[in-house]
Amino acid sequence: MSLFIFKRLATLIATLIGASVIVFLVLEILPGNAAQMLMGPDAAPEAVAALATKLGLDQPAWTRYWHWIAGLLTGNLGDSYAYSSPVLDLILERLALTVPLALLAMAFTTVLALLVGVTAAARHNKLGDVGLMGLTQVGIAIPNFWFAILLILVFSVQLQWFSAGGFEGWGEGIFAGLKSLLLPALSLAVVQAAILARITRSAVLEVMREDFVRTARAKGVSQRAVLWTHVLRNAMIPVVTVMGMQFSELLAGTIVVENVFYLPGLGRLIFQAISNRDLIVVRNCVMLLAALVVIVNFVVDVLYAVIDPRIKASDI
Amino acid sequence: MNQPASTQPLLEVTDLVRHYALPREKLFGPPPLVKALNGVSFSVAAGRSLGIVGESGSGKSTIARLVMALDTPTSGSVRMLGRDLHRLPRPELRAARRDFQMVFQDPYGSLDPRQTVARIVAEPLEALAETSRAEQRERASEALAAVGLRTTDMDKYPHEFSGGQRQRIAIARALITRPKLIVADEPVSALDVSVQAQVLNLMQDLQQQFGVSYLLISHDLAVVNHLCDEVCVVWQGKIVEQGPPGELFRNAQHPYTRTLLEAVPRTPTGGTLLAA
Amino acid sequence: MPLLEVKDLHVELQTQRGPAEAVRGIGFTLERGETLGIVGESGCGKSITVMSLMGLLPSTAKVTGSIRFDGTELVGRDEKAMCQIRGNRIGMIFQEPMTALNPVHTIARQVGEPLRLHRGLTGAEARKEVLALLDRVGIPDAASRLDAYPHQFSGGQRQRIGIAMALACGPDLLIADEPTTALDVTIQKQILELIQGLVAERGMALILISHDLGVIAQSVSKMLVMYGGSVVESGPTETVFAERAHPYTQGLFAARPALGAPRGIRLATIRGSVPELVDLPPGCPFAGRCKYTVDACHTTRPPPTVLRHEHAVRCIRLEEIAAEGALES
Amino acid sequence: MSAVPIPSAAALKVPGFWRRALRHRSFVLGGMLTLLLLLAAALSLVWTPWSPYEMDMASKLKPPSGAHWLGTDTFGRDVASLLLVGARASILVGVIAVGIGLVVGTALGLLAAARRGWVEEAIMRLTDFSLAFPAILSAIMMTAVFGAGIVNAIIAIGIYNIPTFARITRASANAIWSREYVAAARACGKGSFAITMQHVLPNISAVLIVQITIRFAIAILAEAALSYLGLGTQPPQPSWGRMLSEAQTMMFQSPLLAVFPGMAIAMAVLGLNLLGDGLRDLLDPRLARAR
Amino acid sequence: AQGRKDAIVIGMALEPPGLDPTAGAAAAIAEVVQYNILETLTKINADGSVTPLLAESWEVSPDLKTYTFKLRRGVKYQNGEPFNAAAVKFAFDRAGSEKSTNKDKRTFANLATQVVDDYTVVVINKEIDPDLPFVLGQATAVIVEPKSADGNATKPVGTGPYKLDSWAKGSSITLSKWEGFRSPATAKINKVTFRFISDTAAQAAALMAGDVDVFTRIGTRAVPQFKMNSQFQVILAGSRAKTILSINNRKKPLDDVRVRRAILAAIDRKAVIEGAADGFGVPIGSHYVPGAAGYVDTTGLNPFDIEKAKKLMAEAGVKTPLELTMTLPPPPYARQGGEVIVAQLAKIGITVKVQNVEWAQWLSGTYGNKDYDLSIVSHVEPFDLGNYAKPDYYWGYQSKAFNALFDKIKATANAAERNKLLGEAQKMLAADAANGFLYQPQFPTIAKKNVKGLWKENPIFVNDLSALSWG
Ligand SMILES: Nc1ncnc2c1ncn2[C@@H]1O[C@H](COP(=O)(O)OP(=O)(O)OP(=O)(O)O)[C@@H](O)[C@H]1O
Ligand SMILES: Nc1ncnc2c1ncn2[C@@H]1O[C@H](COP(=O)(O)OP(=O)(O)OP(=O)(O)O)[C@@H](O)[C@H]1O
Ligand SMILES: [Mg+2]
Ligand SMILES: [Mg+2]
Repeated sequence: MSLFIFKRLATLIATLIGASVIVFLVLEILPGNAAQMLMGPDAAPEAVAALATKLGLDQPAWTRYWHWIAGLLTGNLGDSYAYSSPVLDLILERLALTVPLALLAMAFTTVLALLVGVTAAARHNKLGDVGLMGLTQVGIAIPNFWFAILLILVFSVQLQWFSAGGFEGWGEGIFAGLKSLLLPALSLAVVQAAILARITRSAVLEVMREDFVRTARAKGVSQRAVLWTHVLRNAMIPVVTVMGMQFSELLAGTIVVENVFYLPGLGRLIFQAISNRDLIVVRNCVMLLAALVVIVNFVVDVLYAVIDPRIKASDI
Repeated sequence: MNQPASTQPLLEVTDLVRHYALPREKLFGPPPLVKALNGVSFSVAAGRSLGIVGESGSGKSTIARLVMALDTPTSGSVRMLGRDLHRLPRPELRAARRDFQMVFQDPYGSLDPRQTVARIVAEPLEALAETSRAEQRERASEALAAVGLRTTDMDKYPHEFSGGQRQRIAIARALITRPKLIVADEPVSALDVSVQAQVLNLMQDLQQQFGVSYLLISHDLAVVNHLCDEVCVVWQGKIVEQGPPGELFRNAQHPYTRTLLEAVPRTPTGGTLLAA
Repeated sequence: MPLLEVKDLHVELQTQRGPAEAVRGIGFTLERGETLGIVGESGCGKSITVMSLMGLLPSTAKVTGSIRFDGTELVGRDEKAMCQIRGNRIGMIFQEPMTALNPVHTIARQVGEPLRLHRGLTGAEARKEVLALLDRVGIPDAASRLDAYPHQFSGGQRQRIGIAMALACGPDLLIADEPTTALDVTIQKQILELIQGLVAERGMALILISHDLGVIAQSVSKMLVMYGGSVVESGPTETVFAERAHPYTQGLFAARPALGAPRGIRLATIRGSVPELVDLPPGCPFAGRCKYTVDACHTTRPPPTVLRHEHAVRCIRLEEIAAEGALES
Repeated sequence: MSAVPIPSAAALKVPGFWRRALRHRSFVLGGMLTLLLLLAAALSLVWTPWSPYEMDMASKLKPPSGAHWLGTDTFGRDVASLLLVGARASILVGVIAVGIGLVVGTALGLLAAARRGWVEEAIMRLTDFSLAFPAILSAIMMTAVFGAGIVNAIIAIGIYNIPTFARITRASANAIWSREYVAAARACGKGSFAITMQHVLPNISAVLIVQITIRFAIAILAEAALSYLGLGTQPPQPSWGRMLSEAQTMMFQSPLLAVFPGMAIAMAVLGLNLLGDGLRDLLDPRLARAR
Repeated sequence: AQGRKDAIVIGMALEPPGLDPTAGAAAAIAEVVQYNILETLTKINADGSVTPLLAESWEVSPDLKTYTFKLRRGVKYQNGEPFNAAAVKFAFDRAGSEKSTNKDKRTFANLATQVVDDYTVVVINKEIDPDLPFVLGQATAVIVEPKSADGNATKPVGTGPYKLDSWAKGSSITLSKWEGFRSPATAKINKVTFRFISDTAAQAAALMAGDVDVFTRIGTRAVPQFKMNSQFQVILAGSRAKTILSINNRKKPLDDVRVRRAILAAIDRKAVIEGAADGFGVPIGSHYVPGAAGYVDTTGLNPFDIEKAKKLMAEAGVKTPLELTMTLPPPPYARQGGEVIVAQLAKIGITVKVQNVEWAQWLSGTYGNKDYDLSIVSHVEPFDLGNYAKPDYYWGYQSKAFNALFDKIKATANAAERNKLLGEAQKMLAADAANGFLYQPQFPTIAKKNVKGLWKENPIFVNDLSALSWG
């Protein structure tokens, strides 16, 4: 186990170092800078120059890189150029929305996908299967920003059950927070659920051919119970693999949905920070995403071991 | 090519050891080892066949992989016509492979389902890259004929054949380079008795016809008895007993060999089933 | 009343090439405590026959005829009713111990499952029962291994677990579908002895499928030889072994290499190969592969001829065969 | 090394491929839909009912009618014509973006499976790493550096497809590498490259085909999302994605505007999926006899 | 969403980056803080007039160079510090200092501020600017409190009727009524929340779902559905903004006035307004808008006339198709307007390649490096004719005649005379076709029917919260 953790840690560090260099270099060649963005076209050039000096933009690249890394190592992520407040606070605030949002979306995805996938597999090649798979086909073809507006139209504007967007923070209570994340999570989940349902279906079909399924039925376990207790867990390995990829996709792919529901999430922060050339925020966010992806991979690997006792954590 | 001295054995295996390292459990500890083979030596003279029997996990397949140079030994050597296979440079090893081929256990798994029989059978020739396409096809058709299949079968796919026919295809593939040695790892254990009989007969015929030697691996004593001049009994990575099959089975010395013999179910009647 | 009475059982399967009759008119009876062996070439319908007893055929399969188990008719019963019988009154052991167990559930859970289902035991009660069962089938130190997973056991041990599972509810009938094909001879011996011991001890009836004639000879009192979906020869084991009346039975026996036989002799083979189920001929399924084939063989299915001791053979040319056999010897 | 014949070509030579194909229901249906899409794109090169660039503010947001079969958009352009021309860009995005992912990702995955050890580890960590940059993010960065436009959008989406294909390829290829026929090929003296091309690749093609169809759909949608952020196709070039994102702002007034491009995408995706399913079956010699 | 007559939610498209208008140029900063938290000496009203705010009154010397401000007494900052002449001097000196990051740094660098007594300051301008009282009413001229000035970006401290309550970054800013305000009764609403929603469809949805009460400068696409809705009021506020097709006068063949005129003649402004702003705009013929002092209608100088445009192109000897690039910043008016203009220019044989860019790229590439042919941008500065006199400005217009005229305007103190000169300047720009002058945008504000006190015109972009009330 210790070896396993050591390996993961090494991966994490290597990933972060790689990410830091790439991100820094890519952002270096972006045209425009924060001072110019903050001051706008009508500003006096002297004022722009003064701001650039103040933000430290006039220093050579390697000095800035070094400052950034040194800051990271000491836990100081620096101050956002645009918001002039600590980047760490900004990111933490956004994570408090994005992580629950992604988790909720993932939960919807999983529940929907498993229900649809298993049901379709149970009715393999029958009408129910064909219908459900047709539905997933449509699900894959729906863009999430479009679906999001549709949800708002129905649930917020017509029925007025939910607010059309926004997020008041967790201070208002868990329930209120979850309520405002419900529609966004749903619109994020639909496409992913459609993809995952297809994968679940084929994984379940595959497992259903295994001998132990016949054994279970020979014990008198009903077909439905076999599906949910014996088959599903064995089919989870490919499903979890895809879920891992989807989660990292969701984490940062929320930009569009956050835009439609005007949620203060990480995706929108990155998008805004890039367009404002608030590079210090971008860099740190990307590092965070890279770290999160490694962590999600770790979780997936642990899940493998949880799902399948044959896989020991030590040989992942 | 230089003519091997007549005294030289076709295959000579000396002190073969193979340990597998399992994934490390601790960060700074030695990885746990599986001692699959612990010093195995034997030799096969040209034209003679050797059987290897033993229980599951005793290291039989490991021997086969090492002899085929599909895996490298921890120590020890495999000499084919006097040359140490594991020391040969890659191109020479490739060229040397014409002399030894392999037949696998699973007639369903050892043929690529997406290739035609012609391509499968010609694969060793293709790997040697000395012959033209047309020539390969020609030779493949000859090899198929030798194992009793038709030329019209060449453009079919493996799934269109029964288990016994597939094993024939696998044998045709092994024969196409006219090898001196065929390593067969449990070639009939996945087959039905009646099909098994066909394949065993075929192997026997080919031995008489082309003078190939077999290194036959099986856990079925009767199969080995049927085909081999000599038998090794492997137990926990070592050869515990060796000799001509008739003698060995009549007069087993090692306790494991005796257990093995005792466990064979006997049929109650005489006649053709049991030797007089 | 016999425990199991199968009459004129037909099974039609939907294959990709159309409907195929995999089992065509099988019948036999089995009393409590009796043992029956089934032999035959791969694909001749052995497994399909026993699966139809369990009601485990694919839903597209059409079963006709009659299966009376302890007086009740099983053909046409609904899934729910079959669930009550499966694992409770009929237990089954499968061929591959490596794959027949669910790799992600503990053995306590798997062996205990029929107990919880059919006897309504709680988890703790089931565990106690499971422990006793595992002890009985000879899992060493069973108490400490209840929560182990299948992969932590050897092949032989897994097969023992499979047996424990089939026996959990004390079934009246035990079906073993090639229980030792995947095992070593030494382990095969242990498993067969175990099954025989249990059958004797509990008075269960046993159906044992194998293509190893040695196994059949040692384990069962009567046997069926199947070919192409029908029984070509049946009777008490000794009689069948001694007489080998049907040409297919003869071919099967001759094909087996014998331990200790002199080297160099050729094995007898049956020419041709097993016909595809979809294009089985209307007559004797073995017609064409059999050297005694005459035109009549191709047209009608031979009726069973009963010889001595309930020994029945489906062949119209028994006399010619017997004559030739006499000539040869 | 000997010349490597193209495996799929060999598979296509299965006698009566087309005869079988024409009897395969989902292949025919999928093929028809896909062909329709291609024809629409081709037709738009020579003919559209109206010019897709012709604006007519006086008749903007008209519902479908005899003159404008599918109505007009916010600039008074003919929606049907836009859909026809938009097919070109959407096909381009799908084909190239998936192509990039397929070629590079599959190559990496095959390499990882063939080499194992540290090469595999390095490739897999690299894919982890690139997954940390989701398509939209890399697209934003790319377009910021090189300018917005369809080419950069395609490349960004393509890059994002690489790790996905790499992972799936590696997982399936590893399974193939443990098959006995691969051991047999090695015993014949075949090198890793030949085995990869002749045995591994053809045998994982089914998995790849399924993945291609899913990724194609995702690529078209990713272009839509990028257009929504202003990073996709540039005006006046229409694409389904851009039409959708335009329509999104009009969802309250003219919901129909979003329905047509949405349906076009759904049809294309459906067609491709069916075609993929069919192709998978047809290329598998084991199923060749069955239908 | 109901029963709260003391709170209001205002929607805005963009979130301000920081809340210090002296350190950033984003309009959103002023929209939140100006007149609400931070105050200026003068106040610009909806009709464009300038009235006292922190200054009670002021006097101007005849040479228009010396301004004497009498300050309001009894004013306190929200941190308890007193407001006085020293604070004014500090604020103006700071804005003009070396380290200043004030957008209007140049203006303040020209000012010398002298404290006469606690409540009198004298401001001496090195240049003549009759508009100085207007300028001093803009957000860059807020009178900050010396001790807290550097923290204004996150915790603004001012003299206004509201104070910052909380800022949920990326989502909303909440202001609450400051009880210590000099006349507590002024503000009627206790709590004001600014919500930031950039997606147009989401803006409309938020209004319909009742999440916001007022949406200022809402995306024009969202408006039509509210026009017929009796629960909402739609206010179309004029502005001093000029949306133009910037033409790079340096580039060949755009340096030829005939080509520029041809471009202008090819543009149907009505269609552009329809496409870019859904009809919410007034055509302009020069860089000046109706409502501003000295405006003259110049839309007739370069009317829409395809034939004339083609003739001009031919006269100029331009080979068609002429390939030009058009660099478009992110706002919808630019992207959509660009699409319309591309289609219109195609008719006279100009093939335009569109390049969508971010603001940062636009600033560095188009504005900074002047690397562009055409662009569409809205110039929101109220009075910025002077940019045409800057030789290095991004559109590269150079005219000695105009420079001389503009110098004259700057030196003219008499209003009538000045207006006449302004009229000439407008005509000169129109005749030179210095840029493609398109329209003066009208900014729609949508509010619940019973919201009172919204500005009908937008000379500057502010939300004067103390004027708001629920009717
Ligand atoms: N790659 C490997 N890594 C670790 N252990 C291995 C590996 N290959 C084989 N072993 C182990 O080496 C031992 C010998 O294996 P081998 O396959 O040679 O047995 P075998 O005699 O062929 O058995 P069987 O009759 O079941 O085929 C076994 O204990 C096996 O688990
Ligand atoms: N689900 C199914 N659908 C179609 N055909 C089937 C199905 N299951 C089995 N068959 C066919 O039915 C025939 C009988 O199968 P069965 O499994 O009973 O053979 P078996 O005698 O048990 O053979 P083995 O010794 O190989 O287990 C075979 O030809 C098989 O191909
Ligand atoms: Mg082996
Ligand atoms: Mg069977």
